[in-house]
Amino acid sequence: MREVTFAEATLEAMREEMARDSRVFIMGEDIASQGGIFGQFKGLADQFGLERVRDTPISETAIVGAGIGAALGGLIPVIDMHFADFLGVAMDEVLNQMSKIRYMFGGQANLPLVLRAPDGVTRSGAAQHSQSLEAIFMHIPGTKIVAPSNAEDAKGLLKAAIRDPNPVIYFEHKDLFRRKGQVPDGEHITPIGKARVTREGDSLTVVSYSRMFTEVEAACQQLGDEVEGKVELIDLRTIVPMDVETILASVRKTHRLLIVHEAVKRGGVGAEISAVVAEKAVEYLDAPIVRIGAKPYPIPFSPPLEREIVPQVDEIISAIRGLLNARI
Amino acid sequence: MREVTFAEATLEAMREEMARDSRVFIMGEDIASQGGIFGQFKGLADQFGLERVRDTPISETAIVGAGIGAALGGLIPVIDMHFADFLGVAMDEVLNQMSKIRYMFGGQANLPLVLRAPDGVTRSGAAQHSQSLEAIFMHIPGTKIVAPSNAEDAKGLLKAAIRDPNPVIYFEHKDLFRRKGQVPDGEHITPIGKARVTREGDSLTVVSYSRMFTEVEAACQQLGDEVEGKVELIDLRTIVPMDVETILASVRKTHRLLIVHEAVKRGGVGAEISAVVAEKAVEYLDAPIVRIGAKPYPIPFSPPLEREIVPQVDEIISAIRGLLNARI
Amino acid sequence: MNKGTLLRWYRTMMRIRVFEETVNEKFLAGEIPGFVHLYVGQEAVATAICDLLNESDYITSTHRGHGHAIAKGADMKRMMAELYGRETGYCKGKGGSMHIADFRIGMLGANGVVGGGINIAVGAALAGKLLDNGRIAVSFFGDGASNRGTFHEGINMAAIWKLPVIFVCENNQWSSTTFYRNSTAVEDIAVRASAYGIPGLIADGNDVFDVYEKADEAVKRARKGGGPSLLEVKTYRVKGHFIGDPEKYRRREEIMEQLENNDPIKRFVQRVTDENLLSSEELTQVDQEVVEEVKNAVEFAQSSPFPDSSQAYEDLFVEDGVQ
Amino acid sequence: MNKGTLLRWYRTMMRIRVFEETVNEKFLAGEIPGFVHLYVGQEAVATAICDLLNESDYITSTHRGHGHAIAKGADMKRMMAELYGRETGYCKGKGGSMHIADFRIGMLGANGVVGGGINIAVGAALAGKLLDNGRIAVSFFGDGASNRGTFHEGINMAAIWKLPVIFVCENNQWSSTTFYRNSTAVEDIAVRASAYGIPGLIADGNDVFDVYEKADEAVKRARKGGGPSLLEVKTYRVKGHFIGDPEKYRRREEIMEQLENNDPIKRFVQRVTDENLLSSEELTQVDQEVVEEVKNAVEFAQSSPFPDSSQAYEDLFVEDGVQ
Ligand SMILES: Cc1ncc(C[n+]2csc(CCOP(=O)(O)OP(=O)(O)O)c2C)c(N)n1
Ligand SMILES: Cc1ncc(C[n+]2csc(CCOP(=O)(O)OP(=O)(O)O)c2C)c(N)n1
Ligand SMILES: [Mg+2]
Ligand SMILES: [Mg+2]
Repeated sequence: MREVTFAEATLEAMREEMARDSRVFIMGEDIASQGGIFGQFKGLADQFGLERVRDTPISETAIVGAGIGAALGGLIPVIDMHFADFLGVAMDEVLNQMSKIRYMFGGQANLPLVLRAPDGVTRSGAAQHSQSLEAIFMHIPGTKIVAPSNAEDAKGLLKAAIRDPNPVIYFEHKDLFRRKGQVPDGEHITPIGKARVTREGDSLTVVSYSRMFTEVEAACQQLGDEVEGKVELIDLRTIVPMDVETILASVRKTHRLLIVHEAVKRGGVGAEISAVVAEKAVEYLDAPIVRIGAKPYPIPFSPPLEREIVPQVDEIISAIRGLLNARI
Repeated sequence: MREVTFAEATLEAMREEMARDSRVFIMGEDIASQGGIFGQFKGLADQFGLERVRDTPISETAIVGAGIGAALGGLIPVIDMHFADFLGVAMDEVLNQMSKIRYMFGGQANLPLVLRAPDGVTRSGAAQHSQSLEAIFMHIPGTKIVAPSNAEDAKGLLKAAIRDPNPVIYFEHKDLFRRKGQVPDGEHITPIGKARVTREGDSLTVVSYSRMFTEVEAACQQLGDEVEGKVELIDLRTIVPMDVETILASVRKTHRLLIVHEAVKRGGVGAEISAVVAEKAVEYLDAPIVRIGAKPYPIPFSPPLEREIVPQVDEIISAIRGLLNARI
Repeated sequence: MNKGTLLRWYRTMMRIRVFEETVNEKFLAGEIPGFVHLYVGQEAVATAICDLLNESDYITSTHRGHGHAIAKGADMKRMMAELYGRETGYCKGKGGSMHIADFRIGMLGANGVVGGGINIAVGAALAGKLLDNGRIAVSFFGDGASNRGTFHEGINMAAIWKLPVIFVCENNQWSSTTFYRNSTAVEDIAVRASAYGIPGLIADGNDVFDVYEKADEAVKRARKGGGPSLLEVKTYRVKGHFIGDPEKYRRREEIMEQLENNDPIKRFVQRVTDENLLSSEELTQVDQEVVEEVKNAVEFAQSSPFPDSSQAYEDLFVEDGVQ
Repeated sequence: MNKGTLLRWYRTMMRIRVFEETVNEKFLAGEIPGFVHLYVGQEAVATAICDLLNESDYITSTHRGHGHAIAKGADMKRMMAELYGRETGYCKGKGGSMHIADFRIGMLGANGVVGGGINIAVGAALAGKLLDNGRIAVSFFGDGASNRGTFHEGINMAAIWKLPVIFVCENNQWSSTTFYRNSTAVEDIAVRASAYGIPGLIADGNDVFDVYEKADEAVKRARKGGGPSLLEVKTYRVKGHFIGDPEKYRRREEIMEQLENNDPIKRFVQRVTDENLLSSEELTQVDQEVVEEVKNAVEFAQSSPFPDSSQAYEDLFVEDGVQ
C-alpha cells in the first residue's frame, strides 16, 4: 500500500493502461501542457507524446463524436470532459450515439470508450461548474457509470473502465482530487458493478458514493458509539449496473434506509434506489426511506447559499439519528 | 364542448395565444410551409405570417439559445424541437442556460419560453425517434414540465405554458396527436401543477401521464368490474412542479401504488414518485410500490422487439391484478 | 474510364435505384414500418465516391443512407431484411431504415440525427492515422446538416489534426420542407471550407464522372496525409423527404424538370451511349441482373422471421444480461 | 474624436484595469471565492464597442466578463459585491464572477459556458427586430469559442435572418493553455465570415481607435438592417487564464513583450499625449477618481452582508416557493 492523492491514483491508472495497451489514448481541452486543472494529467504528455495525449479545440460535440468514431476504428479513447457540466454540450453524442450504437446496430461493434467527468461542488464554482449529473445518464440505457469516493477505487475503477469493452462514464469529484488515500501496490482493479460495505451494522443502511460518501463517513465518525454496530455503510462505487443485491441484503437486515448524494434529490440516483427497495423489500422497512441530496436549485455561488443547497454533514447526522429512532 | 384531435387542440391554443399576445411567436424546423410532421402547426404561418412562424435551419443549439435571448429581449418564444430526442442537441442551452438564468442572476430576468417536444413511440421510429426523456429534465432545477394525455389538457396546458413567466417543457406524445377528445368551448386553461383524479377507488392508486395514461385507462376498461371502485386513477399532467399532495392523499386512502410511464423505468419519474411516497407515507403501504416503464434498452425498430421494451396494456393489467391481491 | 469501371458504376447506380423504388413500393404496400428516406436521384454521388474507397475505409451516413450502404458494398438482402424488421437484417431488426450499418465493410452507420455522423467519421480517420493503417474516412451529409454545430467542430478539428477524412455535403437543395437557401447563408456550401483552411470542391452531383474526378482529388489528398477536404456535390432530391411526404412546399414542375433533364442514370446512359462506351445490351443485362437481385432481396426479407421478443434483451453491452 | 470621447474611453479603460488589478489582489488575499478570469490587456475592445451602443442595446459576455459589464455601464459596487458573494451584488451572491449580469442596461450576462452567450445575443437581436425597437446586440467571445458549434449555428441563423447583431471575437491568442493556432484552423478568425456571406472585419484590439472604427461599421450596418458582421479583434491575454494559473505553457518573454509594447492603455496615453489631445493633468485626475471609485466598491463589498441562507430558496421561478 502507498499513500497517494486521488489525482495521482487516476494518473497511475492512465500510465499503466497506456503502457499496457497502445490503443489507449486521451483527449480533451488543456490536458497536455499543464497537466489539467486538477493535476490529473500531469506528465502524461511527456511520457506518451502529443499524439496519445491530445489537446483539443473547445468542441465538445467533436471530441465525444470523434471519440466514438475512434473507438469504432479500433482505438480505446479516454475523453476528458473538463467539467461534468459540459456533458450537456455533447449530450446528443452521449444520448443518441454512444449509448445506442451497439444495440441499435444489432451488436455489430463494441464501443470501448471512457468519458471522464469531473463533477461536484468545489471552490464556489457556482451554477455551471458544480453539478453532479449522474442521474441523467443513469436514465439512458447503454452506458455504464462509476463514481469512486477514494484513491484506491479511483485507480481501480479507471483501469476497469478503460478495459471495459463498453462505454463508461467516470465521474470524478473535483473536491476529491487532492485527497490522499491508500492504494494497493501492483495491478489493482476495482470491478465495475460491485458496491462495497465499509461498515457493518444492524439498524440502518446508508448508501452513498463519491464525495458524499466521505461526508457520511465523517458523520459516522462524529456519531461514534451512537452508530457503532448499528449503521451499515455502503459505498455504491458503480451507479450502472447497480449492485442492487448488496443494497437489498443490507436493508433486509437493518430495516432502514438512508441514501445520500450530492446531486439534486429530485429524480436523483437516490430515487431509483428507494424505488427498487420499495418494490423488492418494502415489507422489511421499519421506517420511511430517507434521501438526502441537493435541494432543487442551481448551485449558488456565495458560500452560505451553497452550503444551504448542497448536503452537509449536519443534515446527515440528524437524518441518521432520526432514522435510528424511527419506527412505523 | 367540441370534439377535436390532440393536434388541433394544440393549434387552438397557439392561435388563441398568438392572437391575444403579439409577443408570442413560434420557431422550429419545417413548421411553416407544411404545418409540421404531425399537422400540429397547420395554417399558423398563413394566419400569423412568417415572422411569427419561423422556419429555422437545423441548428438546435441556435434555436434554443436564440429562444432564450428572445425571451430576455421581451418576446415569448414557443420552440418546436421536432422530436424530443433532439433535446440532447440543445442540452447545454437547457441545462446550463435556460434552467439557470433566472436563479443564477438573482431573479433579474424572467424567461417565458416554451419548448414543445414531441416524444414517445410511434410508427416504429426506432432508437433515435422514440424516446420519452422527461425524467432527465425533472432532475434539472429551474424548468417546469408538463405532459398532457388528451386534447383538453393539450390545449389547456399549452396555453398555461405560454402564459407562464418561466421556462416550460411541453412533452406532447407523437401517438396522441391524431386522437380525438372533447375540448371545452371558450377560454380553457389547465393549471400547471395540478394532477387530475379520473377514477376513484379505495384499493389501488395508479399514477400515469401522457400516452401511458390512456393505456392504463384501457386496462381499467378491460378489467371492468374487477377494478370498479377499487382503482383510483391519477393523470399527473404536470411533472414539475409535481402534485405530491394528490398522490399522497390517494395512497393514504388506497394503501397501494402503481406508477406507469413509457419512459425507461430506471431513473424515471416513477422512481421519484415512489421515493416520495416511501419517504412520506411508507406506513400506509399494504403492498410493494410497483413501477412500469420501458426496459433499460434503446427502443428497437422491429415491432415485436419494440412491444417487448415498451410497456403494453397486458403488463398493466397483470400489475393491477397483482397489486389488488398483494399484501405485506 | 475503362469498361469495367463504367459497368460497375452503372450497376451500383441501378442497384440503388431499383432498391429504392422497390422499397417505396413495399413501404406503400404496408410491408415496411418506420420512417424511410429515399436516395433516388443522388445515386451518382455514393457510387463515384465509394468506388474510390477500399473496403477497409470508413464511411458515415445519414437518415438517407441506403445508397451509401449499397455503394460501400453492403448486402442488399440483409439491408432489405433490416427494413422489414427481420432477424436476418443487418441489425437483427433493431435498427430499421435509419440505422443500417455494416461494420465489416467500414460502413459505420446511417444516422437518425442530422449531422450526427460527421464526427464519427472524424474519429474513424483519427484512428486510421494513429494506427497508421492507411484507412481514410468519408462522411456523407446533407445541405441541412451543414448548418449544424457538429459540421463546424468536426471540420475544424480534422483540419488542425490533418486527418484523412473527406466531408461530402450532398446539396440536394432541400432539407425536409426547407429550400436550402432559406436556411443556409451561402450559395455554395463549399466556400465554408475557407473557414478551416482546407480545399472546398464542387461537383455536379448528377454526373458520376464529375463526382469521381473531384472526389479523386480529395481522396488522394487524404491518402497522402494532406488532410481533409470539403466536397459539395450539387444534386437534387426528386422524391419527398420521406415516403408519404405530401410535398406541399415545392412545385411539381421543379421536380419534373429534374427528372427529365438531370437524372444521373439517364445522363450516364446518354453519355456512354453517345460516346459508344457501353452497348445497350450490356446495360440491359445489368438491369436484368439488378432487378433479379432486388427481387431476391425482397423474398429473403419477406421469408425471414421476425426476431423473437427475447432478442430485445441482447446486444446492449458486450456481456449479455447486463443492463 | 472630441475630448469628451477620449476622456470617456480613458476612464472606461482605467476603470476596467484598476477594477481587475484590485480583484486580482483581493482574490489572492483570499477575500474572493470562485474561479476568476481577468480582462487586463483587452480593455480597448469592450471600451470602444460599448461606447457605440445605447443603454438599451444588448450584450452577451463570457467567463472573462468584468470588462464588458463595466464598459456597458454596470455599477462597480454591485459587481464587486457579487464577486465577494454578498447580497448587495448584482445576483445577490448567487452568481459570482462568471455570472454577472445587469438586465436593466442590456448586459445579458457573463457565461461560464464557452460559446454559451452567442445565441443569446442572436435571440436578443431577433427580439429587437420583431419588436422593432431599434435595439441591436453584440456578443463578445474568445478565439477558443470560435471553434464551438454555437458560433457556427448562431452566425448562420443571424445571417439568413439579417439580424442586428455583431459577433465580436476577441482573439487574445490563447484559450486557457492552448495557443489559438493549435486549436483554430485559420490564422484570421474573421475569414470565417465568408461561411455566412457576411462581412468579416479585423481590428487591432489594443488600439481603441481602430476597434472603434471597425466596430462603427458593423454597428451602422446592424442599425440600418444590413444584418450581422463578424469582427475579430486581435489582442492578447497578459494575465493567466484564471487567477492562480501557473502559466507553464508560454514563455515569460512573450508576455513581457506585450506588456511593454502593446498595452492598450499605454498606447492610448502615448497617442493622446503625442498628439496633444489630452493633458497629463486630465489623465491623472481620471486615475485618481477611478482609484477612489474602485476603493469604494471594495469597501461596499466588504461591508455588505452575506446573503441569509433562506435566500437560497428565492429567485428560481417567478412565483416564490415553487420548485
Ligand atoms: C438534429 C436533428 N434535427 C432535426 C432532425 C429532423 N430531420 C431529419 S432529416 C431533416 C432534413 C435534413 O436535410 P439535409 O441535411 O439536407 O439532408 P437530406 O434530407 O436532404 O438528405 C430533418 C430536419 C434530425 N433528424 N436531427
Ligand atoms: C463549453 C465549455 N468548454 C470548456 C470550458 C472551459 N474553459 C473555460 S474558459 C476556456 C478557454 C476559453 O478560451 P477563449 O474562448 O479564447 O476565451 P479567453 O479565455 O481567451 O477569454 C475553457 C476551455 C467551458 N467553460 N465551456
Ligand atoms: Mg438536403
Ligand atoms: Mg482566448
